[in-house]
Amino acid sequence: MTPGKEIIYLDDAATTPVDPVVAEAMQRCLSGGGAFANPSSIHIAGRASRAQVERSRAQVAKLLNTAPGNLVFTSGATESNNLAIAGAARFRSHRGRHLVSMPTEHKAVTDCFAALEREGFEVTWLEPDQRGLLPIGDLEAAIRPDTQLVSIMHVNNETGVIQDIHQIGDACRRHGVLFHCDAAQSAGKLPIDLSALPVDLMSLTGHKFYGPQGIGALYLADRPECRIRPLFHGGGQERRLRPGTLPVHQVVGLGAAAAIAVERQPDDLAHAERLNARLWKGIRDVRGITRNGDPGHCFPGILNVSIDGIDGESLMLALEPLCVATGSACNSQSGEPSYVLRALKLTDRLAQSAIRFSFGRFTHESDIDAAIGVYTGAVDRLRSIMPKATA
Amino acid sequence: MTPGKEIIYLDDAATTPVDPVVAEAMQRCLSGGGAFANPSSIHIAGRASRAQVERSRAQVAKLLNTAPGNLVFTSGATESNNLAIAGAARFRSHRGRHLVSMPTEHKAVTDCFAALEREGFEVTWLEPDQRGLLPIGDLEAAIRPDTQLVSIMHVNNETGVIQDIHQIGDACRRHGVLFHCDAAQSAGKLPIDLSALPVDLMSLTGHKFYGPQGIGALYLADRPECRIRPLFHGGGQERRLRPGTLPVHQVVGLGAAAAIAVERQPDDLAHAERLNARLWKGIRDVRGITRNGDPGHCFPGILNVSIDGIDGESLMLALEPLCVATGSACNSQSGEPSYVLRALKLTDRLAQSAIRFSFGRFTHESDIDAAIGVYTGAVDRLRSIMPKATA
Amino acid sequence: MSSEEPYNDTVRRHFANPAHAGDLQAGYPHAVAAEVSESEAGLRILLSAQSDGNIIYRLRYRVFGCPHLIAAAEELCSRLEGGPAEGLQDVPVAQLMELLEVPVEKTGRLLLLEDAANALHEACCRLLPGNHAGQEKGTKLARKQSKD
Amino acid sequence: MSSEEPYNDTVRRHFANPAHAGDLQAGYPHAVAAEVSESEAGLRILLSAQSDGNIIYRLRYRVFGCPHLIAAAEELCSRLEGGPAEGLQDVPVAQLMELLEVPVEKTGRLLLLEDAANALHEACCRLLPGNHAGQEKGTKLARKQSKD
Ligand SMILES: Cc1ncc(COP(=O)(O)O)c(C=O)c1O
Ligand SMILES: Cc1ncc(COP(=O)(O)O)c(C=O)c1O
Repeated sequence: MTPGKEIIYLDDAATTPVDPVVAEAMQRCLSGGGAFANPSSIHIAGRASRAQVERSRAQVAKLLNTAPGNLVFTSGATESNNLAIAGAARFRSHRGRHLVSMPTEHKAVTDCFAALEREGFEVTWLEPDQRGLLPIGDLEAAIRPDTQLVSIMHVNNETGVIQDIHQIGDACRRHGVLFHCDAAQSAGKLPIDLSALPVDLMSLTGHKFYGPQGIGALYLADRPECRIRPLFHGGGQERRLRPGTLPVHQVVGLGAAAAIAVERQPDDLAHAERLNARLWKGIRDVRGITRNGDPGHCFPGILNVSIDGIDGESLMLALEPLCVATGSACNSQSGEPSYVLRALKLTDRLAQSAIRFSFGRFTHESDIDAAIGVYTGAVDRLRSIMPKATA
Repeated sequence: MTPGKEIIYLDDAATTPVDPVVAEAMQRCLSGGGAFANPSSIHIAGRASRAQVERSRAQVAKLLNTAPGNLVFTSGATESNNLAIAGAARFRSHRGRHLVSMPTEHKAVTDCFAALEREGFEVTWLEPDQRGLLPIGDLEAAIRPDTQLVSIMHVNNETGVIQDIHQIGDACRRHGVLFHCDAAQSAGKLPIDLSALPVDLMSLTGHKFYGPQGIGALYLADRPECRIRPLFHGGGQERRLRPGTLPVHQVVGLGAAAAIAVERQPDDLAHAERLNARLWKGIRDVRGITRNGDPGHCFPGILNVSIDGIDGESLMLALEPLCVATGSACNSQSGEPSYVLRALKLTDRLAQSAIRFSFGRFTHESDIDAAIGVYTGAVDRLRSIMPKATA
Repeated sequence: MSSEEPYNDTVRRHFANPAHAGDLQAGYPHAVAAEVSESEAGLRILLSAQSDGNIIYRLRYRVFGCPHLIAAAEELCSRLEGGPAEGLQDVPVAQLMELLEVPVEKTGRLLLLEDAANALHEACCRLLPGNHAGQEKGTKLARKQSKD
Repeated sequence: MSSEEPYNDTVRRHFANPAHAGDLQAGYPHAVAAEVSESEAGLRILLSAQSDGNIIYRLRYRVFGCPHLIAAAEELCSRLEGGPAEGLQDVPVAQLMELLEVPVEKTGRLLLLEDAANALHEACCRLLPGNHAGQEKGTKLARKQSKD
């Protein structure tokens, strides 16, 4: 880190800081006398670890209002998405090989589908409307007799656009098609009631809601249809769907994060709304700025803006020590304009200037104010370097 | 945990306690101001995380005497084994579909091969000799023109038997076949020099050498042959071989564990030898006891013994609060006699009575002495309950 | 108690304090015994009693087997000791399974205990006045082998 | 500096303090300018100088582009200002790439800067006594469009 510069962290959509209560629960596992034993061991220490694991499973289940037995721990949403999508597609391949998704999904979904295409599956990619939403009629039209699975995310990681997963799930149920939902950006942040939602498979990851990185879960509805093939094999852990020694401190961290989210989710959301309004108020008068994603359908923890005639890469450097994302954190090393923004009909030129501000429980209003200052200052400074006609 | 009983933990082969220095390094990441950002983010905080990740990679590389670029982080040895074996087999399937392994491998290997058999690969299972070792002539005889991969573990998790991986690797190189080695039980505990070893792929996991659970690595030799298919997709992390947000605290913990192992490995090994001798001295006179695995070819951190005419399950309960394993921790919930021990020609009756004591850096001689007392006492007590002629 | 605990408190108590473990063979007057075994898991159960054929004055077991089986034998012996010999004919298998939370896959083990008790009952009956056998020798041993 | 840092210290210094950013257009005597652009990434470079055709008294740039390109323009201007106009013909592209650790995939951007400098050189030449153009108007703007 550049010494002497205090960072301003507004990149919660890439990863959130770990809640201190979560960190403490994890530390208890890791330190002498904690639950460190292998939860598969049948001795006393192993059973103590197992009890912690099952307590955490119940905590995550409570967050989603489902039964603990419907959850399988994974290493994160990338793995959960792949396990759900490839797992269901391969398990059901003898019935049909048609799948449906959107190009605006996270790479962990689109790349998984791309790999399935190479395996001989056929994928229909549905485009969002200009607001970023899936037109439900397009979905119904895309479903065929051989369609097996639809995968649509809950909250988009770049724009914050919220899909109507209840409506999508209803359509899938009507057509007898499985519905997987990548809820990496919404779990723990928006209310999710799996007892009421027609969702068959749902992915989540700890590090997007103040839990640890490297641990996530896959929800599988308790329906005979929701059977999947594992991605890998060995040991009998997690109903054989996800073998490997369960990392107790990680699972405990995820459980603690879920327990906190159960309590704090409404307040966190209200807080995000206030921060979002404050940030937009502070930057909306910047010449040429536009907001990406329909504010009426967006998760307020994300604010994505573009400015016509600003180079995105230079903007990122000029913003230091403000930590924000250009496009998705997961794309950020590729340097290509975001597919998600292009799907919203932004020009490449606008898309490449996009900045995603994201924030949450641990963001202070002073962080927002500082970010406003840094952002408007950076835009001014870059404009002073650019040829006049461009800006 | 049963209150009032102080556990005696002799189950390091299932999972080791986390070294306090490792726990502290992890805690620094998890707490305010630590490296918590997404290492894929290009902002300052992301780059600080990335620097930590690469530092850890260099630490693990140093432990194995290889280049950091040859290592890919995974969620543990189960995943590393599957990534190596299924990844190489699938990548090379157009050249041939014959694979070679042993039934005494860990389930993460045997189950992976079993899944590949269902995919149409053919696996030759080589039996060990009575000492648990792979007869090298059998390996050479098994390799065919269409053989693509041989997978043999370094140290067996139940008996501690050490295979001669140098000799095995030489044979594989001679025949132009890839060699994968599951080093989950040896990495950080026995010297491993990948610059000198003819190994193409090697799996390791943090929680077997005082690092965290849920993080491991796969080594891929820098040879054109060592190309593999990923198990899942999304994001470009880890050379696209293992996508998903890198869990910084976990990677840092693995790196710290590796750095400590570089320093302490010889002392740890000498310590294990002393403990092993002490334990065997204390129990060798128990009537009917036999040692499983040739002591001349075993890792001293594991001592596996059987007693003719003792019920293994009752023994486990009688041993409380001593934490040891019956067979592999990973099999311990199945209740079946260990395949590894049966391959050593033990009768089912002997195999089911087997107890694996395993210990290491944090085991005190007083733990060993306490274990001797508990073990001999438990055997006596069970014998007093059993019909006389049995024992 | 977490569902992860393989043994409930009753099993643990009996296993820790197997008060009726032992046998009443050679040297005990009016002693009878019955032994059953199962070869696959190597289970063995030896029940022995001091009885006049009507009342079981003392009842002991020896078991080679798992904690559930040991606890079941202990529970059975403590229940039947001092009671009528017919008790041996009526082993409350289902009740024991419930009390001790025996996993269903171990049902066969409790049925083996039932076999042993039944065999012991037969041996007891032979102690009745009409049945002269077993009066001379201290112990009669009924043997049975099962495969279940 | 870790290999993870996208910009080295020189790039950061120039970016933070772009001393030669600006232009010398309308109003400046003896000013010439050249602009090049590339449509794919939307890059634009405008170089302007005060010169008598032999010496570049002042040299300024405006850039729409990434930090490497801005730093390269800054470095170039600070090197050539006060020197002979021929310097514009000899942009040390390889040296700049090395000094600023420009990723190879950005080579085209530095070649665009070279184009701009060459175009500016031509404009400067027109300021020489033999070349009457450019004496009356304050600025001559050479435009070039590239696609690389
Ligand atoms: C929508 C979405 N899905 C999946 C992922 C992948 O999650 P993870 O990094 O935990 O694998 C992310 C974030 O990285 C995300 O934002
Ligand atoms: C030899 C061996 N291989 C693989 C594994 C699996 O490692 P992990 O639990 O980290 O996935 C283990 C231990 O569990 C092991 O002992």
